[in-house]
Amino acid sequence: MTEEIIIAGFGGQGVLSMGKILAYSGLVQGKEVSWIPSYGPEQRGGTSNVTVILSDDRISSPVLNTYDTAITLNQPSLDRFESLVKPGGTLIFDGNGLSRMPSRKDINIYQINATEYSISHNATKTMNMLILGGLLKVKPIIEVDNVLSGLKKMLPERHHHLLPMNEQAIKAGMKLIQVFTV
Amino acid sequence: MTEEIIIAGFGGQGVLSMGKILAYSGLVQGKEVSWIPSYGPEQRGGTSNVTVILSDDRISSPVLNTYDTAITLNQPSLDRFESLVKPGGTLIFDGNGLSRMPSRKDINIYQINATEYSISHNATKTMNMLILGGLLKVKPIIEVDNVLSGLKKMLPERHHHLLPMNEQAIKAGMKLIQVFTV
Amino acid sequence: MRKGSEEIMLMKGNEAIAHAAIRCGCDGYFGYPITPQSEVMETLMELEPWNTTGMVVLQAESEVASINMVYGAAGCGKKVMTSSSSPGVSLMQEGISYMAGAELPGVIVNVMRGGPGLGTIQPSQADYFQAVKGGGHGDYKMPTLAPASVQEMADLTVLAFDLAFKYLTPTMLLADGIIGQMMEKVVLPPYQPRLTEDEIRAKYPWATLGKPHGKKPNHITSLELLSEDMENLNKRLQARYRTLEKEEVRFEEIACEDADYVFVAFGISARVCQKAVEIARSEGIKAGLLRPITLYPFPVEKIKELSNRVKGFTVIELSAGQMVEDVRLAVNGKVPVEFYGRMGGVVPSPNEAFNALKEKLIQ
Amino acid sequence: MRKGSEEIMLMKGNEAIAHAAIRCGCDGYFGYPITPQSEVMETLMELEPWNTTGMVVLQAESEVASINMVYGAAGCGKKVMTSSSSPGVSLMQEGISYMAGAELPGVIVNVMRGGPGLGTIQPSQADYFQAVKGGGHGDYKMPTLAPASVQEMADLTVLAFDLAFKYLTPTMLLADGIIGQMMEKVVLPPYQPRLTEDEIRAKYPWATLGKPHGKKPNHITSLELLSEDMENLNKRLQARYRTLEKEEVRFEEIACEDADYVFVAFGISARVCQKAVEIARSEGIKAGLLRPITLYPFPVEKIKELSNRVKGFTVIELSAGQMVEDVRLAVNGKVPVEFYGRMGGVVPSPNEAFNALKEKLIQ
Amino acid sequence: MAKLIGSIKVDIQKCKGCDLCVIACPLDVIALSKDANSKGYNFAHMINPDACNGCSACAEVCPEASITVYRVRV
Amino acid sequence: MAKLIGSIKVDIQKCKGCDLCVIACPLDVIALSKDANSKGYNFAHMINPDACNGCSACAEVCPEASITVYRVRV
Amino acid sequence: MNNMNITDIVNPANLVYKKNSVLNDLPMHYCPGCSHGVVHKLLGDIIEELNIQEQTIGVAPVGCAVFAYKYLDIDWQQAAHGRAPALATAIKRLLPDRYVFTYQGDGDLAAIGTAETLHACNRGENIVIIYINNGIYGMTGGQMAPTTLLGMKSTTSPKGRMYERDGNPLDMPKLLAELDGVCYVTRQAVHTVGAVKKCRRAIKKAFEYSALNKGTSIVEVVSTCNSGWKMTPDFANRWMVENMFSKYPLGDIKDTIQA
Amino acid sequence: MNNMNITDIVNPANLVYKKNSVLNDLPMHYCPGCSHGVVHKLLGDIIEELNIQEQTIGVAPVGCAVFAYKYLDIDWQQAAHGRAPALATAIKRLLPDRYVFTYQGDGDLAAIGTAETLHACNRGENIVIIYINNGIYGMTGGQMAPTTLLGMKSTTSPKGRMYERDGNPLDMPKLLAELDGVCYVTRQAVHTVGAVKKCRRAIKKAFEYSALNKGTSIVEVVSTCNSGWKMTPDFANRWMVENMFSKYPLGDIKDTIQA
Ligand SMILES: Cc1ncc(C[n+]2csc(CCOP(=O)(O)OP(=O)(O)O)c2C)c(N)n1
Ligand SMILES: Cc1ncc(C[n+]2csc(CCOP(=O)(O)OP(=O)(O)O)c2C)c(N)n1
Ligand code: SF4
Ligand code: SF4
Ligand code: SF4
Ligand code: SF4
Ligand code: SF4
Ligand code: SF4
Ligand SMILES: [Mg+2]
Ligand SMILES: [Mg+2]
Repeated sequence: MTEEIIIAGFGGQGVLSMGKILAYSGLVQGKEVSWIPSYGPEQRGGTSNVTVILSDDRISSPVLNTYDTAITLNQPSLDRFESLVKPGGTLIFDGNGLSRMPSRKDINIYQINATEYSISHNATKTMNMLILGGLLKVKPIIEVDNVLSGLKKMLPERHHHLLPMNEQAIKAGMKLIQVFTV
Repeated sequence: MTEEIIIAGFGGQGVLSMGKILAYSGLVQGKEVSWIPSYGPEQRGGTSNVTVILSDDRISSPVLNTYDTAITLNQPSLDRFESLVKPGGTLIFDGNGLSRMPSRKDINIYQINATEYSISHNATKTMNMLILGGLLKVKPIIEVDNVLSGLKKMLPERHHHLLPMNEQAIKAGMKLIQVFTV
Repeated sequence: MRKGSEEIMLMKGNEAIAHAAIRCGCDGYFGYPITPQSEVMETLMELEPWNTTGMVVLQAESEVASINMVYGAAGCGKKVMTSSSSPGVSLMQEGISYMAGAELPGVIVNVMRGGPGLGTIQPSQADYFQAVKGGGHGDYKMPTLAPASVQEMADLTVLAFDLAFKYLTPTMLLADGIIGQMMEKVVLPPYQPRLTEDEIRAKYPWATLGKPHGKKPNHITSLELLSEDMENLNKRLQARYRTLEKEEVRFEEIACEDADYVFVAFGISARVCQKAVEIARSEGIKAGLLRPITLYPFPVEKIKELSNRVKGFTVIELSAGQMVEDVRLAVNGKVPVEFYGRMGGVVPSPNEAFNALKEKLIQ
Repeated sequence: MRKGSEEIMLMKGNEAIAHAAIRCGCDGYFGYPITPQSEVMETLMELEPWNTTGMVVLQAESEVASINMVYGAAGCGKKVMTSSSSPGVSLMQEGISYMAGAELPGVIVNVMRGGPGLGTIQPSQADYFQAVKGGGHGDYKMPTLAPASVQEMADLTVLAFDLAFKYLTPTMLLADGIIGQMMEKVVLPPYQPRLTEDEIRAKYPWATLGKPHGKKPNHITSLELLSEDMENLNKRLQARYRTLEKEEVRFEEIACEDADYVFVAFGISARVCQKAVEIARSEGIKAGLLRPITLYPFPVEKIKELSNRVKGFTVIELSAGQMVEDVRLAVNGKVPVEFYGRMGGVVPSPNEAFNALKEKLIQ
Repeated sequence: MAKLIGSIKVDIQKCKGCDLCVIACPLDVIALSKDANSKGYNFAHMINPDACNGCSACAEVCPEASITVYRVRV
Repeated sequence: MAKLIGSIKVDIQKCKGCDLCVIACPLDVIALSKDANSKGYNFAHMINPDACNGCSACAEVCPEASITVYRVRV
Repeated sequence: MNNMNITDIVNPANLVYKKNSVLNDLPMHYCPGCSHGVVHKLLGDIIEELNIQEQTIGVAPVGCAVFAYKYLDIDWQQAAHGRAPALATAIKRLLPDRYVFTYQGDGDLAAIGTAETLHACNRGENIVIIYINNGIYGMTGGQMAPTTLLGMKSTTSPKGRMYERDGNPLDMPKLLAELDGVCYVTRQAVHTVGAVKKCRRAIKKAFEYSALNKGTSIVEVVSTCNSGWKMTPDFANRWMVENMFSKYPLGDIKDTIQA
Repeated sequence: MNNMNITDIVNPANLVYKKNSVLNDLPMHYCPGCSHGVVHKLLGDIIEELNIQEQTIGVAPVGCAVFAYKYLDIDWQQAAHGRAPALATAIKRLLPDRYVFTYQGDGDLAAIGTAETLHACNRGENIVIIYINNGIYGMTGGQMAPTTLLGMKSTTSPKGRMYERDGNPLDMPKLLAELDGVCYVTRQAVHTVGAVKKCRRAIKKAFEYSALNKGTSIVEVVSTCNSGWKMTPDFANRWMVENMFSKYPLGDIKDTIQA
C-alpha cells in the first residue's frame, strides 16, 4: 500500500511539522517514508506545503504530480491542490476564511474547522494534531499509538509532557471532521 | 623567403628589444613578421629569449622547434639553442664569459664579442645594435636603412637623436663579427 | 560498510551529510550559508562535534574563504569538507582548480539550485558540466558522486572522502535541492576515529604538519615555473584520472536486463525515472534505468555495452541537457539518444519522463 | 569592416585588444593584473581614452570585483569589458553566470595560461570546457571567439561586442599566452563613436539609466521566485542559443577541399597545424585544417559535412583534450577522431602535430 | 485652546498585524483585529478612534506603509 | 685599547651585485667587482679589507644572505 | 468628544501622512514587523522629496532585500551576494550625474562583500551605501552574521556566538569611516518615531552628499530580524535597544562635509 | 695595520654573522636588492632562534614571494592570490600548537585578499601575518597596488596614481589594528642595519605572541621594489624613506600584550 499526501497552508500553520509527525509515525509503523517540503522565501509570509509518502515498498519517485490525499488549510492551497487529488482520492480542508468551497464530485471531501476550534479552545498549538486526527479518522493509514511514538521520537525529551495533550487533540480531530457534500 | 631567428641571453641584455628592432625593420621592409618573447618571472634574473620570424609569405606557425639563426649572449643560451639551429643554419654568439664554446660542424658559426667591445667603448646601451650589425653582415635579410626606419618607428620621438649612434653601432658590429671555426 | 548500531533514523539529506561526516572521522568543515543546503552546517553546529570527535566547524566569511580553508586543512592531511549551492560553488572554482593542481583531497558538496545567476532555490542539475568538465581553469577532473536518496547522502559522503584520499583530489558530492531537503529513512555509517597526527604522517607523508627533524620539508603547491615541469604534473594527474576511470565507476541498473529502451538519469531525476519505468512496464514497454552514481568517472563502458543491445536511450535531467553529451559520447552514434529536461528549478513528473521516452524515442 | 586609415602596425595581441576596444566605442574597462594579459589594461592606461572617447578605465581590487563592475555597467546598456587569465577567470564564474541570467552583454577576455591551480604563465587552451560548457552554475552558453593572430585579437574584440549586444549575453574572447604576447602586423578597426545616452535608451530599452517619467522602471536581475518563471527565463535563453548556433558559426578552412585527413585546432594550435598541413602535403598526405573561430557556437554542421568525405580527424590542443569532445559529438562515430595535446604551458611543434596525424590516424 | 483631532486609515490587505503601530500610538488608539485579512494576518484597526490626534507615530513606524493619517485643528 | 678587526666572506655565486652592502658599510670596505659571476652579476668584494671591523652591517642588509662576517678583538 | 465624524476628517485636505509615491503598491514579502519595510519607505520618501526618481539607480543585494527592486519605483540592478558596491562603482563611473545607491544587509556587506565594500569606499566612489545591520542572515533562515553579538543565538551558533570560535562582532562602518574616501558615516535605527525621523534625515543627507562628489556616504540602520531572532517585532525592538545599541551606538560617526 | 691576516680572522671561532640554517642555499629568484630576501632571512633567523623549525608552517602568497617555500626549510603551503589568511586559519584551527604564518604582498593582502585578511583578523586567528608593502605589484610587472602612493607611477598609472580615479593609498594594518581580534600590529622596514634589527625583534615578538592565543599579529615591512619602481636598490631605499614613510610611518601601531 502506498499513500501519497500533500499538506498545504500558510507558513505559520504548522504544515511542515504535521508532515513530519506523519513521516515519523510511518517510520514507527515500519513503513518506507519520504517527506519533501516546499522550501525557501515563499515560506516567508506566503504559503508552504509538504509532500509525504507512506509506503510498504521502496519509494521510487518522491516527486508527485497527483495525490491520494490533499489537506488544505487556506484558500490558495485549496485552489492549487483540489485539482491534483487523484479521482477517488481524498480532500480534507479547513473551512476558516474560505470564500470559495471545494467543488469536485469525483473525490471524497471532508471539512475540518480546526482553526476555529483551536482558537475557541485556546489550543492553537495543537491545531495540526486536530487535523491529523481528522485524517486518521477518514484514512486510518497509521495507528494512533504509532503517531504518538512518532511524536515522541521527534520531540526533544523536555517536551514529552505535552504528549497527552496531543493525544487528546487527535481524538478531538477525529470527532471534528465532517463529510462535505458539494 | 623565411628567416626564423631566436635571440637569447640574460634578462638585462636587451634581447627582447633587439628582437623588436628586427621585427620593426621587417615591417618597414614589407615583410610578414612575428615576434614571440619568453615571458614571465624567469625573466627576473634568469634568461630571456625571443623568436622573430621574417617572411615574404603569411607566417603559419610562429612557434618553432628549430631555427635558421640563433643568437646567444650567454652560456645557458648557447647550451640550449646551439642544438636547435637547422643544419646549414647560422649561430652567432657573444664570447663573453663562456666556459664552453660551440662545437657543431654542420652549421655556420660566428663570434661577436659585443659585450667586451661595448664595455670597453663605454657603449653598453647600443650593445644590441652591435649584434644586429653582425647579424646583418652575415645574413643581409634586412637593409640597414630599413633597420633605422624600424628603430625610428619603435622609439618615441624624444629618443630620435640617438639614431646616429645606433647606426654607428650597426656598422661597428658588421666589422666586429668573426667567423668561428670549431 | 554498515556496522555498529543499525538504528533507522529519519532525516533530511543535508542532515545526513553532517552526521555521516562526523561519523567517518571528518576533521573539519568550513562553509557559508546558502539555501538549499544550510542545514549541513546548522546540523554540525547543533551536534557540536568538537566536544566529541574534536572536529572543527567554522563558518567562513564567504565561499571563496571556505574552499581555501579546505585547501589549507587538506594540505595538513586532514579530512575536511565544505558545502554550498550553485552560486557559491561557482565562487569556489579557482580554489577547486588549486586543490586539483596541488593534489589535495577534500570534499565539496553542491546541493544544486536553479540557475543561471541568482536563479531560484528550487532543485536543479544544471551544474553537471561545471562539476565533471571543469568549472575551474586547467585540465583537471574531479570524482563526482550523485546521491539519489538520503541514505546515499550519508553513504556517498563517506565514499567521497575515501576517493579524495585515494586519488588525492577534490571530490564532489553533487546533489540537488530535493535530495538535500527531503527526509527519508537512513542508517548512518559507523563511527571511524579521526586519524591521529602520527597516522597522518604515516599515510600522507606529503602533509604539512611541521617538518620533522632531518627530513625534507613538505610543500603544498600547484606552481611550476617551467612548462615542462607543469606538464609532468599534468601527466601525473591524467594518469590518476585514467585509473579512476578504470576502477571507480559506480552505477545502478534497474530493469535493464531485458530492456529495449533505457533511461539514463541521476539524483532526483533517477527517482522520477524509476517510477517512469514502472509506468512503461505497466504499458508493456520494456524500459530500464541506468543511474550513474559516479558522474565522473562516467559509466562509459556500461553504456557502450547497453548500446549494443537496446534500441535507444532517453536522458532525463533537471537542465537543458548536460549529461546527455556524455551519454552520446559513449554511445558514439550506435543508437538514438534522446533528451528531456526541465529547467530553472522545475522537476519533471514520472509521467513526463515516460512521455518523453514514448514520444521522442518509440514513435 | 575596415575603413579609414589602413595603417599597418606592429603590436602585441594584448595591445591590439586595447586599441580595438577604444576604437569600437567601448565605454569601460574593469580589470585586475595577471600575466600573460596585463598589457591590455596597461595599454589602456597608457592610451588614456578618457581624454579622447571618454572611455572609463578602472583597476579593480580583484577579478570578482571586475566582473561585477562589468555587470553593473552592462546593466546601463554600456559597452564594457574585462580581461584576465585562467585563475582570474575562474573567480569570475559566478559573475558570468549572473550576467547570462540577467541577459547582460559584456566581453570577457581570457588569455589562457597553464593550469590547474597557479600553474605556469605559459600558454594553454585548457579553459575550453570552462568557456563553452559552463564554468559557472546553471544552463547558459557564452559565445566564445578564438583568435589565432594579432589581427584577430583586434577584429574579434569588435565582433565579441557585436555578438554580446545582439544576443544580450556575456561573450568570451578565448586566447592563449602566445597570441597575447606575440607581436604581429595588425590593421586596427576604424573608430566608432560611443553610443550616446539617447541612443542607448533607444537601442536597449532595458538599460538602467534612470527611469524616465511615466515609464515603468527597469530591473536588471537573474532572480525568479517561482521555478516556472525561472524556467521561462531559461527557455528564452535556450531559444537565443539555438539562433546563435544557426547564425553565428564562424571557422576557417585551409586545404580542406580535397583533404583525406583534417586537423581541427583553434588559436595558436591552429597556427601550428597550418604548418603541419604544409609538412603533410610536402610528404604527399592530403591534410587540411578546420579552424573554429567560434568555439561556441561550434561548427557542428561543417564537421558533420566533412565527416562524410574525410578519413578521419586529428584534434590538436594545448590541453589534455577538451574541444575533441565537441568534434566527437559532431562526428558521431562516422570516422575516427584522434587527439594529440600538450599540457601545462608546453606548445607542440608543427612536427609533433604532423606526427600525431601520421601515427594515430594514418598508420 | 485649539485641539487636534485625527484619524487613520489602515490598508488592511497590506497590513501584516505586526503590532508596531499599536505600540507606537501614544494614545492607545489602535489594536489588532480578531479578524484576519486574506493573507491570514490580524490587521490593525482603531479601537479608540476618538482619541486619535493625528500625530502619525503609527504611520511612521509601519513597515508596510499601510497607514494614512488625517488631522484637523478644531 | 682593544681594537676590533673583522673580515667578510662573500658567496660570490649568490651575490647579485645589488650594492646594498657597499652602501651599508660604514668603513667603505666593499665595492662591486668588475668581474661578473656565472649569472652575469658584478659581485661584491672587499677592496679595503684592513678597514673592516666586523660590524656586520653589510651582512644584515644583504638580501641574499651571501655575506659571512668574522671578527676578533685584538 | 469632538463634533466631527471620521468621514469628515478622512479627507484629502486633512492629510498629514501618506505613503510616498515612489514606494509601489505591491505587498512586500518581508515578515511582519521587519525593519526592511520601514527603510524602503524612507528611501521612497527621500527620492520623492529630492525629486530624483528619474536620476536614481538602486543596487539590490542578495539578502531579504533581494526584491527591493519590486518595491521602489526606480531603475534597479540586482547584484550578486556582496558585490553591490562593485556594480554601483561602475554605474556611477559611467553615469556620474546619477544618484547611485546600494542597499545591503550585514551578511552581504560585512561578510562576503567585505573587499568590494572596503575598496569602493577607499576609492571614494560617490555613492550611497544603505547598510541594514540586523545581526543575522535573515534570508537564509537565521545564520550567524559577522555582526551577530557575542552570546546571540543563531542557527549556526545555536548556543550563542563564542568569541573563541567566531571572533567579536564586526563594526564595518566604524572601520570604513577611517578611509579618506568616505565622507559621511552614520548609524541610525527605525524602532521609534523619533528614530525613523532621524534616519530619514540621515538618508537625505547621504543622497545630497553623494551629489557633491566628495566620496562615499554610508547609512547603517541597526535593525531587527524578528524571524531570525525568534521574537515578536515589538520584543525584537526592545531587545535591539538593550543589546545591539551598546555595540552599535547610534549617531554620526563621520561627516567631513558638515565638519 | 693589524698583525692578523685574513685567513686568521676567517675562522669559525671568530664568526659573528652567518646565514641562519633555516634559509636554504638555493639562490633566490628575487631581483638584486629586493627587500623580500632580507625578510626571508629574518624569518629564518627567528625560526632558528626560537627553535620552532619543526612546528612552523608557512603560507606563501601569489606575488614575488610565491616561491618563498623554496627558501626557508620548513613546511609550506602556497595559497591562491589573496587567500593565505584563509589557509592559515584552517591550518591553525586544526593544528593549534603549531606556529602558522602567512607571507603576503600588498596586492595579495590589501587588494584581492581584503576579505580573507580582515576576517581572519576579526576572528582573532592566532597566526602571524608578514605583510610586505612595496607599494606595487612586483610579480606581474609593476602595476598599481592599493598601497601605491598618490602620484607614484606604475604600469597601470603611467602618469602617477590619481586620487579621483584610484583613491588614496590604503593602510590596511592601521585598519586591522581596530579589530579586537588583533593583538599586535607593527610597521617596520629593512633598509638600514638598525631597521633590520628592529624588524627582526618585531617578527620575533609576533611569533611569540602567536603562541599565547591572544589573537593575530601583523608585521608590515615597508619595502622597495626596485624593478617595479625602476630605480637602483639604493635609490629605491632612499626614495622609500623620503616618500613612503610619511604615509606609512614606522613603529608599533598596537600591542595589547605589552600594553
Ligand atoms: C554566493 C552566495 N552565497 C550565499 C548565498 C546565500 N545567501 C543569500 S542571502 C544571504 C545572507 C543574507 O544576510 P544579510 O546580508 O544580512 O541580509 P538579511 O537577509 O539579513 O537582510 C546568504 C548567505 C547566495 N545567494 N550567494
Ligand atoms: C586570481 C589571480 N589574480 C591575479 C594574479 C596575478 N598576480 C600574481 S602576483 C600579483 C600581485 C603581486 O603583488 P603583491 O601582492 O604586492 O606582491 P609583490 O610581487 O609586490 O611582492 C598578481 C596580481 C593571480 N596569480 N591570480
Ligand atoms: S504597523 Fe502597519 S503592518 Fe504593522 S500592524 Fe500596524 S498597520 Fe499593520
Ligand atoms: S495618528 Fe497618532 S494618535 Fe492617531 S492612531 Fe496614529 S499614533 Fe495613534
Ligand atoms: S663587517 Fe662592517 S666594516 Fe666589515 S665590511 Fe661589513 S659593514 Fe664593512
Ligand atoms: S648586499 Fe649581498 S647581494 Fe648585494 S651586493 Fe652585497 S653581497 Fe651582493
Ligand atoms: S527574515 Fe528577518 S530580515 Fe528577513 S524579512 Fe523576515 S524579519 Fe526581515
Ligand atoms: S619585482 Fe620587485 S618585489 Fe619582485 S623580486 Fe623584483 S624587486 Fe622584488
Ligand atoms: Mg542581515
Ligand atoms: Mg607588492
